Amino acid sequence: MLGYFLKRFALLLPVFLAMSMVIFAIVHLVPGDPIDHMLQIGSSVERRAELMAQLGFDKPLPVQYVLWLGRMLTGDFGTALILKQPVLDLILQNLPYSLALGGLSLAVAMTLGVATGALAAIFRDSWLDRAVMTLILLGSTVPAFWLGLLLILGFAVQLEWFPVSGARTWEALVLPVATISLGGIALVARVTRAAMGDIARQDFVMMLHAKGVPAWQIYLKHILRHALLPIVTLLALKIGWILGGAVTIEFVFARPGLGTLLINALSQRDYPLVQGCLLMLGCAVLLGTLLGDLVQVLMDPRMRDRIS
Amino acid sequence: MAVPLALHRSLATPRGFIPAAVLVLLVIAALFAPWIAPAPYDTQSLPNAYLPPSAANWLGTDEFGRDLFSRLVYGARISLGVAVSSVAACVSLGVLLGALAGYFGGWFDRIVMAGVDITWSFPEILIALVLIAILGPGLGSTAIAITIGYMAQFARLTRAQIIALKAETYIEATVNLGASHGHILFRHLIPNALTPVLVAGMLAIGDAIVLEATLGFFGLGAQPPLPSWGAMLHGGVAQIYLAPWVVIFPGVTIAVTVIAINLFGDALIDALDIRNRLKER
Amino acid sequence: QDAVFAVTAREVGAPSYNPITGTRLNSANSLIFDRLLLQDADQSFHGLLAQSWDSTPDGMIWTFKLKPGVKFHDGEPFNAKVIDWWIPKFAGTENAYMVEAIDKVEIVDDLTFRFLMKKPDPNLLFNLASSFMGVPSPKAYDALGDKFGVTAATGTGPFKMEKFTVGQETVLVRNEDYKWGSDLSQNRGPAKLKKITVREIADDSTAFLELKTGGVDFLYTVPTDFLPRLKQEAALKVMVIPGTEVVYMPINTSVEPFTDIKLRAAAAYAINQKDIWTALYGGIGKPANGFLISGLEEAKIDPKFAIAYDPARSKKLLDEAGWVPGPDGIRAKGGQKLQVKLWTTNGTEFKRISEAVQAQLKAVGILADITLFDASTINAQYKKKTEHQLAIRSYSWTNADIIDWFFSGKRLGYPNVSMLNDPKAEELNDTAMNKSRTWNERVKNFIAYHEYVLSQYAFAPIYEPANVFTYSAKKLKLPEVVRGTRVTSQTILDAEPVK
Amino acid sequence: MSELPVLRVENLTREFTASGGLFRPKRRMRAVDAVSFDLPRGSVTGVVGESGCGKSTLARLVLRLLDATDGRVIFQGEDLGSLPPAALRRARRRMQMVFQDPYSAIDPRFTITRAVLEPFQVQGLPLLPAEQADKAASLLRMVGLDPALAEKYPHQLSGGQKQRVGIARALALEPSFLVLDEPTASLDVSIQAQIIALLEDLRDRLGLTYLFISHDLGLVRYTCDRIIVMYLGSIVEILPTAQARPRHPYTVALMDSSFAPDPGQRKRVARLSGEIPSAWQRPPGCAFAARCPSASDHCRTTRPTLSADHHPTACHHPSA
Amino acid sequence: MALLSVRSLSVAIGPVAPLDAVSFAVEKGEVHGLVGESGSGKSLTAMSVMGLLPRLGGRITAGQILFDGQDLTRLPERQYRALRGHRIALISQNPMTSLDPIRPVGPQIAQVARLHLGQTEAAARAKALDLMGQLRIPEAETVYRAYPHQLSGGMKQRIVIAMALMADPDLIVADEPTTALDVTIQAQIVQILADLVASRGLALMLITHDMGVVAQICDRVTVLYAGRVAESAPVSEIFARPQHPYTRALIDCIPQENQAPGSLHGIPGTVPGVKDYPGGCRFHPRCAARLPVCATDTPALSPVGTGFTACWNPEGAAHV
Ligand SMILES: Nc1ncnc2c1ncn2[C@@H]1O[C@H](COP(=O)(O)OP(=O)(O)OP(=O)(O)O)[C@@H](O)[C@H]1O
Ligand SMILES: Nc1ncnc2c1ncn2[C@@H]1O[C@H](COP(=O)(O)OP(=O)(O)OP(=O)(O)O)[C@@H](O)[C@H]1O
Ligand SMILES: [Mg+2]
Ligand SMILES: [Mg+2]
Repeated sequence: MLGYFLKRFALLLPVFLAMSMVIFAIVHLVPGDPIDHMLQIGSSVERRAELMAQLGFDKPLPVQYVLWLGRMLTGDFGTALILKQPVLDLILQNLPYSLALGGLSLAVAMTLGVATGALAAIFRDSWLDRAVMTLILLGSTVPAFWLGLLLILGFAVQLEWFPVSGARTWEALVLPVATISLGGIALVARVTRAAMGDIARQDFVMMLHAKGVPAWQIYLKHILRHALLPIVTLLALKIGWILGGAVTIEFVFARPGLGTLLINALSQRDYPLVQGCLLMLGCAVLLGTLLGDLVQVLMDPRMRDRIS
Repeated sequence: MAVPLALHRSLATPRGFIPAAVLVLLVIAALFAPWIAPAPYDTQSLPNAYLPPSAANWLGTDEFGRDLFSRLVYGARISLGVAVSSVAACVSLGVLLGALAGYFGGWFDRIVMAGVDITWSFPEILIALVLIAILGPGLGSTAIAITIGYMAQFARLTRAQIIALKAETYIEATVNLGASHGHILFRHLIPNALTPVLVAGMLAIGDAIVLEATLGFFGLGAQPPLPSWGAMLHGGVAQIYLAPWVVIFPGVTIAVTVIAINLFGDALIDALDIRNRLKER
Repeated sequence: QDAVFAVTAREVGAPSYNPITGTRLNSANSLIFDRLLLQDADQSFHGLLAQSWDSTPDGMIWTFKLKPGVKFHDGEPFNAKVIDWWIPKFAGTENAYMVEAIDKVEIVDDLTFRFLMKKPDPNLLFNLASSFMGVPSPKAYDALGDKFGVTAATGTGPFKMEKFTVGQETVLVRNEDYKWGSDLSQNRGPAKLKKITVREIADDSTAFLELKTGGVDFLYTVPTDFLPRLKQEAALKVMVIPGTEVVYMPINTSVEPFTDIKLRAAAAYAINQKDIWTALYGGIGKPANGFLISGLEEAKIDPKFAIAYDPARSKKLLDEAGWVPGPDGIRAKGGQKLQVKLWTTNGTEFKRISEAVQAQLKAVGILADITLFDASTINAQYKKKTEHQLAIRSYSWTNADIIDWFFSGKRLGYPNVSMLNDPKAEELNDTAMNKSRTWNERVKNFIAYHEYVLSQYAFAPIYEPANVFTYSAKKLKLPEVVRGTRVTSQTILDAEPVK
Repeated sequence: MSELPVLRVENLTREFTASGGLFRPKRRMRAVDAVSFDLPRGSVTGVVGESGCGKSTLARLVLRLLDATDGRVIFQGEDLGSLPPAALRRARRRMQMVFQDPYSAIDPRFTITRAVLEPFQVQGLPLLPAEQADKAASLLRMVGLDPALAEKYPHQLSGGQKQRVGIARALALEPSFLVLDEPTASLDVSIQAQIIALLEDLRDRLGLTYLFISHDLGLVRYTCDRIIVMYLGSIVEILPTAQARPRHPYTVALMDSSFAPDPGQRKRVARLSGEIPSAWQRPPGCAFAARCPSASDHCRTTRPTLSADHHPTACHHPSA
Repeated sequence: MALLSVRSLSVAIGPVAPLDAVSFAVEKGEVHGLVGESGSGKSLTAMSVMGLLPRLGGRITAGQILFDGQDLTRLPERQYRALRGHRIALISQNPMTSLDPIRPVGPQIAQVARLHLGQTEAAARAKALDLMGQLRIPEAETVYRAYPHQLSGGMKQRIVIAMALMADPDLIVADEPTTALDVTIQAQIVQILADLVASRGLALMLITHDMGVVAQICDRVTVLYAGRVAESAPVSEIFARPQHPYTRALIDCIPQENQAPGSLHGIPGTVPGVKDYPGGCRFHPRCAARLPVCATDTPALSPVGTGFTACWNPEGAAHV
């Protein structure tokens, strides 16, 4: 088992290298450069060249890449050009906000999504199912930023129940989490409903009925357990969403977070910060795939045997 | 098989007919915008900014006093146009990549799928934002961003179909007749794989509209004075409190369109009975 | 006793509170650091850390007397030695040019020092009153190095920085020892507010909604299109003070068709400054007719050079230049459509003005395509490609030397977006920048330069915003008249919590 | 045997590998292990064995739908393994296969006409538009189908009809050799009998040579002249005639396991102990040793080879 | 009084009526074979008896299912559930898929005793292990903890059988319990079932399409065709003197030992789908002994000899 994970981990290395190259390249494909942002009205051409040299932008790209990767691997993400702080500090400063928003949304999406999806699957074709399906439809079609705006208008501006923006109190989490969760609930509920529907049609379920197991037990103890497998795998794979996918919502609610950090860094051409953020998200994505595998192996004995 | 038949069947129920009617209306609006819209989309009247809905301006006016209804009608042209064309590009590329990867397998497959998996696990919006930072804002960049953002799912879906179909006996039977790779790929595999991919593509148009709107909302999509629905939201959001209609109507239009696409797609999936084959999506 | 302030838009994301090296500082900076001088709205100077000052008639020696008993937040004394340490720190920084005319600092006594100048600098007092001239504590500054202004910021101001999270918020607590306020404030002693949290909210409308719903008590800048609405809100109080910004449309004189001065003029006269002022800005601020803010003496040009909306003249000029309107209203000449690129920065405000300008240009027959760039890309694009034709931009500066910055032939592309480069302009520039000996001479020379630039239609003036700020009258009470060029410590010292 | 065999298979072997990965060696298994036999012209040779013993793999190897790991297939004097792709594709006209699963043997998007005419298209023998309908009709009639079905789609046909279409397709190019891989396994008994009758009839009329694969010993004994019995990838016995008495204990067990449709002939099943071993972990000696009632220690260590007599058997202790 | 007596059972699934007036009776201690080709309604009959029809979206439209004197068609679901797995147990067609793939097999067996007999986990486990021993599952302790995919098909089918026996049922419904297995394994399972009936005195309703298996272990046989009973009779009668032409034809489709080449014909035509059932006797389009009345009127199931037949021309069977 451990060997398997070491191996999976080793297999991620080339992917990681490829990804790091893409990230490095992307940043250098972006037109415009950060020096312009650092120069003040009244500065000279020499000053510009001096800054370029100081930041190493005068070296050939491959050399810059190797130097950069070397530094990354030793944990040195460099210093943000514009914000003048260590990239790692900035990421760590913003990470808790992303984790809070992402983690909470994930928890809500998971619990409510599984619950509604399961209800819909159990009471297939009833009014309950139709209600859940409508929720799923709305959750997966209404643009999240627009929903966020409507929630602000209703709950923050009109009712004044929650703050309009920011991340100063826990109340500020409610609306963004609600916005993201609706999509998440829809996704999880859809997968749950479909998976449970599929599993319910399998022979072994009929066999459970034939054994006289009560229907509720079949649904909750047997079918749901099977359905959790694709759900959890899906969520693990989509871990990039949890950390980076909330950009729009962070923007709408003016919340700090990795997404906001990345967007600002992108628009300011803050190379080290963009690279740091992307690499961070990329690693999260890779770890997500690893986590997905882990979950599969933990939950599915067939997978467990295939690897040993 | 028999796609026209399935189309017919899905239109026979209200579940399929109503969304289809909505979509037809939207397409008509897009095609005949100049005849339908009461005003050009770019005629400003600064003194008439932010008028609430009235008989003269059915849906009110925006910050430059432009008629919101007219802009929504023209917006259909842009939003649907961008979504449809980028999804078309993305389906073609995805199908080609996925089919080749699935058919030939080996290293090519592994490399393609690694790329596909990585783009698949990043949020499309992030991919799009990074791409637009490279390409600069605009409709073209938006289309490219949508194409790249969603290509992974079609490559995956096609590949899965092709791999499943490859195991079908009729493929082996055709090989046994002495058929070439080209014959097998283009006469048998791709045509048979296409139905679910096309339906997924149709559903992806909904996603593409939302992504376009999101980019527009960030101010990165259609550039002024072009009225894509997302771009209209971008302009209006500052006024959400003063003039909520500027935000609400484009949003509702987007939502209704996407819902219609999803409902119709759903009806089609059922009529074609391909829900299982779409799972890979 | 606690209040939440908010800064928006361009003030968001200032990376540090280091006045010496910083290129962007937000409004909270003035609450932490005091400067030697403050400038009032009438352009007069008032001592803050300096008690009095004086210069020799040739402008080569300036003598300053400092206020006694001033201490930094860390307890260190503020005296002439600090100035001797402080001025050389600017060497090699982006802000060096502000003190570049100073040869050296001479300590006369503990509270008296002299600036010995390399050359006379009529701009010295103006520079010393700028926000980059806040004086940091030498001990803290040297101890923290790069981190000064990020992890801690120690000045002599009425508030101490407790916590700073870049892009999010700064928590300030009252400096209980403060007693050296300027004569621009009623209250010279410790501030009346105990704690101020300065939030950074990128989006104007969000900030406004925060103010309206009580998430924020004081807003440094308010988007003017909210003003009509704001005036109806009894709980909110709006204050307007003269601004320091000008929005204008540079016209690239080096690219067809604008190599033809008639077309430049036509484009310039097509802009309806009044409509933009009233419709987009709710009548706050002023329509602009020249390049400089109207408070400056150099702005007082001969009216015949002023550029104001004149569609008839615009159309006539276009006709004369041979561009005739086509069926769609767009002009053409020799089969070529009059279609030009209009560049601007990706921000709500610029986008809105650009759209309005686009429509106004279309009204005279010029088709303008808008391209939006990130703030960071656009300057590089101006410089690299120089293929832009029109642009919408703005600057914020309170000195006439800004004409040199944006129109000097030495800086083509960017900042000289207009690509204005002719011998006459260069000569006028040199005279204004280097050959002025006194303030009055400098004013005269700059007026001439300013008029010439206008006569070349190198740009079209659009709008001169005012500084508007708002606060919740339920939470705060501020003096009825705000002194100074913007809301800085002098106003906040007088701010009182409402019980 | 004076005449040259239609097909000669020599030492045919096919290995499959399971990816091992970084820290594990690749695992290998021989799905077909050193199989040799001849097929005389006009003969029907049966191949029986349990699921997974390599019957289909053998069929694919014989037709070179799979590449052999080792060994040769000589078809009408040509070594298929050494043919360049183009020549191999041409050679396919002469050897065809009927597949186990008629339900997926026709592209669902093709009409029956298109399906039975596809061989001509693929082989670059396009028919004139005028000939097409006739050709399709005659092919359908040959396999006993109503030509009225020509414009139907596969899903409109029953399993038996589909299998007939499959046979028509295989015969379109007038091959001389047909591999039948469990052609009736997924059909109802009443239909199975029809198809078997059709195949018998076609062989007689067209002089075809069959390699008939099945797991149903009863059926094989009815249809075939000669029976190859496979176990775990290798031939354990070749019964020279359908009625020959089995010598290998595995063949004996197979026969014991099929029940005659006659309540008078009930039998007590001599229970085979143990499980079919996995080809991934082939035991060293005789593969059948673990289940064999008469296995000795010798059997467990040494692999028996196929005897070279007229009734080849790979057993250390064959029954007389 | 028969243990299970199905009387004129008709079933509808949505718009189709796949079962029409099916009647037969299973005595205590008897193996009752239910034969017929694919789609004839065997599984639906089994599901009806198990009370699982609603799970398939079907419902009983007419008739009774008397089990031990009780009409199951009127039984509330709660009581039916208590019956299922307890007094009536099911062995399903495909052992590969009828076990929960992510649970060890042992607890899946034990679950039955815990549900119906209220046994503790330990007691249920002991009982399961005991049963596994009786079914000659080697290393029962290890198998108990194994997951389904780790076991061979034959082993899994034994696990399913153990599951069915766990609560000592009176009736076992076995739906093609050997179809998915290899011949040698199939023979073992058939033997096990036969031994169980003999030793425990329970009744077995054995669904199969294999006349060989029927001949081997059944006491009585009911032949279904297209959702109707064609014939129901003791096994010896069925084979010796089939009354229905279909029964006769079905037996003739299986090649017998020493059957002459070319003598196998099958039954002409195809098995109709539910939607295409013809009027009158449903077999008449394929029947060699049909009379004009066969096409118009449905023959009733009536006693002929020692069994029942639904045929207008029972003697015709003899002359086919
Ligand atoms: N492409 C492949 N890759 C790996 N293993 C394979 C492949 N094809 C077949 N096998 C393995 O080779 C063995 C023989 O398979 P084959 O299909 O030839 O058996 P068979 O005798 O035809 O069985 P059946 O009666 O079930 O059709 C099996 O264990 C199978 O799993
Ligand atoms: N869920 C269902 N919905 C619709 N029709 C069904 C359903 N299940 C079975 N049928 C139809 O009912 C008829 C009888 O089916 P059943 O499964 O009982 O046949 P069977 O005799 O068990 O066949 P097999 O030998 O293939 O298992 C078939 O024609 C089938 O198409
Ligand atoms: Mg096979
Ligand atoms: Mg069945």
